[in-house]
Amino acid sequence: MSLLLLLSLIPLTFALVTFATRTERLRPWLVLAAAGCQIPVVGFVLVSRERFAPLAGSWIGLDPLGVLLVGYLSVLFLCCALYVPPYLRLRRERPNRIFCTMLLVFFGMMNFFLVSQHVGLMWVAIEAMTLSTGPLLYFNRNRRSIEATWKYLLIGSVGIALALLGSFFLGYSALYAGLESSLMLGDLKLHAASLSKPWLHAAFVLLLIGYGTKMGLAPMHTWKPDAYGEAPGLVGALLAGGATSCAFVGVLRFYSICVAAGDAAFARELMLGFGLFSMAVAGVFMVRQRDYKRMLAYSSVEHMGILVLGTAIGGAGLFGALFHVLNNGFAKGVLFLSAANIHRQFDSKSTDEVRGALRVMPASATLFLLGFLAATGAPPFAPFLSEFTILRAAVAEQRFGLAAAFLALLLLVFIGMGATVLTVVQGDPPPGRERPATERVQKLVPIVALLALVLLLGLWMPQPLESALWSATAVVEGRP
Amino acid sequence: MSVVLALVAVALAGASGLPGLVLPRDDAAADRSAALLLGLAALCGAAATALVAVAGAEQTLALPWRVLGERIEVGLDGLSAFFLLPTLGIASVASLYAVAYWPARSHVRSARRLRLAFGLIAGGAGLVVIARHAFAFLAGWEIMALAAFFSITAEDERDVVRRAGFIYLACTRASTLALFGAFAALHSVDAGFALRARPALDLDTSRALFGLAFVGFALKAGAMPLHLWLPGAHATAPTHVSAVLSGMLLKIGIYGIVRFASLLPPLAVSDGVFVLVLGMASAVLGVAFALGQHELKRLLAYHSVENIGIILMGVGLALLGRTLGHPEVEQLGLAGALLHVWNHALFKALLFLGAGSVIRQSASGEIDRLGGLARRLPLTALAFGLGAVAICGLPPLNGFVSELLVYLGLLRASLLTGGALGLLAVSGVAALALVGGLAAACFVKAFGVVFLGEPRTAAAAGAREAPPVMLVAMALLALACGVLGVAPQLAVPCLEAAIRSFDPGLAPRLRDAAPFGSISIAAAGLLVSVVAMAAWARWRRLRYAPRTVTWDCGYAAPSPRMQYTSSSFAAGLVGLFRWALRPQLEAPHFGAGPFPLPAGLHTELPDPVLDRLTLPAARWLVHASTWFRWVQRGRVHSYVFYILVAILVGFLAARGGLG
Amino acid sequence: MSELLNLLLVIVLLFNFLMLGTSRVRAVIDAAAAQGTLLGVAYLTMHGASGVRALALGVAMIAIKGVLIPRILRSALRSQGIRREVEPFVSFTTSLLLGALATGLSVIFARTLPLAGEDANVLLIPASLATQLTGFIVLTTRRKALTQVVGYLTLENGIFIFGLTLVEAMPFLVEAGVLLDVLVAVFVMGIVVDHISREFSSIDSDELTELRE
Amino acid sequence: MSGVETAVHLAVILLVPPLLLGVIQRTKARVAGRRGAPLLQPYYDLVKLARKDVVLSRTTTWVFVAGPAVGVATAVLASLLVPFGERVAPLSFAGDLVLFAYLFGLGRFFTVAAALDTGSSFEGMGGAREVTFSALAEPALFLALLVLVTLHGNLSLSGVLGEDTGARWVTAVAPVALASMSLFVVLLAENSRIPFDDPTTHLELTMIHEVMVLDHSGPLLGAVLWGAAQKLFVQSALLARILVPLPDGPAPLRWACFLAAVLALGVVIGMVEATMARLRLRQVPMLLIAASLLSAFGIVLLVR
Repeated sequence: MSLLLLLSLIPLTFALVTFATRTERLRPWLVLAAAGCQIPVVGFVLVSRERFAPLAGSWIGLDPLGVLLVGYLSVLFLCCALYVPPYLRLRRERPNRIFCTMLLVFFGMMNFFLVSQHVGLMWVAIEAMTLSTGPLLYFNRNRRSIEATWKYLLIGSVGIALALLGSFFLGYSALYAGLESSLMLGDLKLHAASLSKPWLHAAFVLLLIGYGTKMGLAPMHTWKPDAYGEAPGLVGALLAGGATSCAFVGVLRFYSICVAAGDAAFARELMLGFGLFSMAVAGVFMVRQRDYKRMLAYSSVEHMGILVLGTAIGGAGLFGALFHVLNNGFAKGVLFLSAANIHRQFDSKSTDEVRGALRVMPASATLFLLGFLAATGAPPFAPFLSEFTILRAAVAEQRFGLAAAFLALLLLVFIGMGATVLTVVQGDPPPGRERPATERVQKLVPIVALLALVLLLGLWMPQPLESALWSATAVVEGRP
Repeated sequence: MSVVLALVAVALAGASGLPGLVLPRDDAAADRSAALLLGLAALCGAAATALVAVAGAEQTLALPWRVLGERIEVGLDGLSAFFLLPTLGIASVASLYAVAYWPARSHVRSARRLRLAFGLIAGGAGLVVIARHAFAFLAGWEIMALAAFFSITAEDERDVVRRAGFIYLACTRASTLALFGAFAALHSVDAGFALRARPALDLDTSRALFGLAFVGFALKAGAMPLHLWLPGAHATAPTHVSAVLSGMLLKIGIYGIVRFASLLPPLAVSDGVFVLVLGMASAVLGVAFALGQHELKRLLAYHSVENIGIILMGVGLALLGRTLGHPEVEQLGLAGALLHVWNHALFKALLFLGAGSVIRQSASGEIDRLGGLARRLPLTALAFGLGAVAICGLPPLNGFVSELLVYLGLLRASLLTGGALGLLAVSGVAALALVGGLAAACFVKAFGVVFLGEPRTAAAAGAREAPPVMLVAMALLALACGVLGVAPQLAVPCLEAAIRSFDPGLAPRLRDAAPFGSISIAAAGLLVSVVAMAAWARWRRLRYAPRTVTWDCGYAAPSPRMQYTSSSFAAGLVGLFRWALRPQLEAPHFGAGPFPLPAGLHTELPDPVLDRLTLPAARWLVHASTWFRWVQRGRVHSYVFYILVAILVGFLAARGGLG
Repeated sequence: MSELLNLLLVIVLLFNFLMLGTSRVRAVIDAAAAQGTLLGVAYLTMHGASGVRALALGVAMIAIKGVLIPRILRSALRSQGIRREVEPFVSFTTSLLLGALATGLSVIFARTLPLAGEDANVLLIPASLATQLTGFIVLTTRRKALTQVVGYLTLENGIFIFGLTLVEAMPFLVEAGVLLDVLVAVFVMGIVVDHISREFSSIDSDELTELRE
Repeated sequence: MSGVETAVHLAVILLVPPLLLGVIQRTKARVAGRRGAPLLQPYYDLVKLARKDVVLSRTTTWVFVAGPAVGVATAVLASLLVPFGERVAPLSFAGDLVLFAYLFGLGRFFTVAAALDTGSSFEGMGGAREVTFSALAEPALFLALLVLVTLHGNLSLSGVLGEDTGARWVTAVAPVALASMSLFVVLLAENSRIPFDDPTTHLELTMIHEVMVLDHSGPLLGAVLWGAAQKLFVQSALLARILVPLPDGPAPLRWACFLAAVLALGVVIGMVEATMARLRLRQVPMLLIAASLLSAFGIVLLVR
């Protein structure tokens, strides 16, 4: 069991070491080293996952959701860590102590969140995650980034505060029902049927809004474009692929309590509403979006909408949503990192000044384009499979209106996003920027790796992953 | 065996751009290797098709490939084989053409990308055709569609190209999403993604399924109200890509419609009627819009809309015949549609390649800036002329045969059904006749203004014949047009195999149903008279006949600019269809006073669906969406307020539980 | 016992009004600090007798919410040299009225809630709701970034009041973690506010609208 | 169908058409009170033209020569689909009516292309008019033939022009009459007769067919005239076979009857030409559409 804590202790230890290190050039490699050290541990934990299944009365444990996410997160972080040294080499003018340290703290806290089996502990972890990303967002130290950081912190904290209230409500629902008051996930699910319904409902609303704020569901998404727009691409990738996914796991855990309580219908309707609204908002704001990094943020909003939508549909839809967590994360990684390359080259985020990227930096621009296609669900990339699975679940449930709305919104998003992406990559570069850039292999390798993952998952799904997805689905929906 | 061959062919086609990735950017060997690989692919495809036509039965092959626990299968039956052949054939001929038309040396920027995408169009389309599972189908579909996008936007530094490319991209995504819906619905029926017949499906479900799929496929095929991407994409793509788009990509949409219909039990009568009427509208309006075009490639593009309409008329007949139990109508309609798929692929590709050689050699695709090219590009002119005759459905070339089959289907339907359906079939005949007349008008205009008379610009006057490779590519297509026109019997085994896989209950006997022998006789008669005519001209030594000026009615200083232009030529017919086409006319203003000012006439024919409907609607939507932007105007206060509102709404939604 | 608790909670509510009614930022911070202290005291009155653990936690609460956090905020205030909240989006009078309305609604709404045992008799739930709403009012109507931090703190305080009902459910570590998180949150926000004042030469958060659509 | 009759058929289509022209011209002259040219005048013209030399425009290509030649070839080939004096045409199959129409389309394609080949704006204008009107004439022709197809339930020209034509006149007089009227209008339009076109006009701006062949000279012009006469003859033959059922007698009787009917139709055309004025160009489409509507009405009567 204590081995599970190692998952967050390794990064935290490395964080300490990084903080203590004096050489600027060494720190990025420490981040990479931490990611590398994490892999064997994660591998071991995943192989012997039965040993780490949450026990009654234990605060930490690895439920199937955790199994899925811990593995995914370590891969994502490894890819992002690969990007750290070449990125920071270009940013020598900035001290990187805080950045590298906080990166590792952030990673450690995500892992801690995933293994927590206590509602309060989860809250502590996610709040710590939020706080550790503040300095990451502020890496560029200018007016815009301070503004983004401020908004991120304030809105995130308000949301998290609401999640705390929701957690308390959850506890109160047990208390009110006269049960022994406990905030252990296992206990709550065990006694779910006897929880007080009104408090449970209220708790779920608050938890969904609280964790939804971290996910970036509309209308709590307002921090997202600012934060993703101003953060280094690497941080954007980790936020969009890591933090939001963890928050989604939180939502799923509370949803599974509702399911266990036999009272999932209202939760589903609620998620359905938030899901569709998020997709619609994302679509509306993506149309004529000039800032391609903000566009990525709205794309993230859209995908969060898809996640809760899939959950709301249930069954295969939930399976698709869980699969989509992985696909979205990897595809977002491709997008954010390649966008970072483009941003660095053109020194602008606006399509007014960034055009013809294919001419200037063919590799990064191609990856950006492919990432766009992957993220919008073009077969044979994996997001297609997950979105399609969600769609067919909706159709199988006879929710034709929902399916139609889903498809229409996907089209809207595709058109909106496509216009911006194509403006960036196609055409002639603006005057003065025609000279082809030298693209460093180190900055392309992680992106290619992520893209390869997205493609691979679309063409062939490993058996262990499939069974992990199904068992996670079964656990959330309370089926054996 | 045949399915393995097909798979090899598809793989070869898809990989045809790969050698170019390792060769230097400006190496001509890359182009040649792509053409070679695609040629090999076409040969493999032809062999596979021949095997299927002889052996008949469907062959399937389970690939060692599982997606989400589903085993992916490919297969080759008559229908697949029928579409596989033109898919690879047209692509290989076009890639041969591209060796000279789009050489790596002079297109360093785009050649590599274009070559790769071009091969992927063919590979993706081939995968669609042989796929027996939804995932493989959709994967092939999207690879094809996206590769086509990258091919269309090869010259992405031009604004018009980017614009057309984006419209195409939006449309193709819409069609893909519709297919998502269709396949999801298919799955909900019996939890299977395999593309196999579902004979027990009830009518309502079948119709819904067919409707969804039809929207997706018709969007790709470019049937009339859904053709909005087609003219722009065809006009701005590199010409060998236009040839493939028109010759093959659109046909994959038709394949989808036919394949989907074959999986479902017979649909309602109204579905067949709908497809038939849509085909009629598409055919008539397509050719009417083609008449008013000034640009050669755009004109050809609208003719694709027309020909897709003719194909859809055949498909509609086949659906009607199957529902009503008239096997003769069914097989005639389907055979007409399918044969027209081949024929249109051949002559439209031929026309595009001809247009490409005109554009390459005279630097313009504006019809009214050309002229007199028959003396400068005699072989291109001959090829284009043959293509023009073929597309008008005139004997002795191939277009006539397939149109005749559709005519026969319509006539049989009118005799067999009577009543409203009979009248519909009759109006189908009239529509087809009108289309024939208009198409002839349009192509005599295009051919005449571009190739005949005097050159209207210096560039046209200085044009020279296209390089031999391009001529060989055109000659191959022209030859195929001629062979299919004179000996349509050659296609019968393939057609019958395809019809059998469409409706296993039907034993097609095309040789009885259609007068192929008489067509051959008539075509041979025409050919004999052509030869006799040439012999006579030689005997009369017409080549050395005394030459003089064209009769000028006494006006002594005629100039090439005084020739009848394409706009003037079409003005009468465009005027007749004014109610539908709504041309924008800038009438000449001569000014008041005794001496007229310099004046010009300018006509424009905006597309009704794209320019009058879709784009304004899109603009309105963009405007509306920018209105929502005030929501996100930077005030963190309001952002917190939104969260508060979300809580309230959430509680209200959950009130049932709270109260 | 519950009378004492009720008294404390009433004072908490009064501080809410103070926070809404004053224009002096310092006073707002002080009110939040006093609230935090009162919460610690309330915690002790409810559970202080139950053991060393609870005692320690109560003391920590007073230390963090009543001393440490206000100190951070005050130092931020000093470094910025501002004193007053000027021209909030909603005037002070109106905020007061809104606060009164929120408090009233909270009391009424709490009546309708299904509450366990003694919780129905004490002001715990209405006070919690009212304090949270006060936090929201501050968050959405005040211009200064620092005031908004206080708003967040108030929201947090309101939630803490609710948490008082559930002490048994919260393990010590978790409770401590929550406290620590709040402390760090305010600390980080204080730093950010500091940077804002440097970058923007004022901490009016409505100047922070460069990032927008 | 015997070999002899096919030979006769070929002989008729090659030799008789100019006579039809002569008949029409003679009729016109007589109605106008003139004596008119000899009946055989068209033959004299053709012989004279065949003996002349060809002069070509410098602009032209092989297309220019192909125009008249294809015109003759298609007309002859089309005639093989129509039963003249025989019971079944030399070439007959289901759907041959489509070939019939499309052969004329092919001829027209090359005639117009030859006109454009000269680069003359007048000839371009003539070509434009030709294709405009024929695009409308095509549906009218098809609809008229469809009336017969529906009536007989047969898809070949020989089938619908068989012996029972007379009987059909009795059973379905209205549809057949409508179709015949429609066909007559098409015949006049396709062959550039008054009221659509005036073959004798001398002003380029008002011509349709004639203006397209301004540059053809010598044998080429002869071929144009010959082909045009053949086209007129074939279409007249079609109409004649509908209007005048063939007697059930020996072959010579049938052929004589047929030729008499066609020449009589020539007289009718001549009368129309003599008595009517030319339509204004913009009224032409109206008349053609009206012809289509007549046939469509006939079909509606039949199908109901």
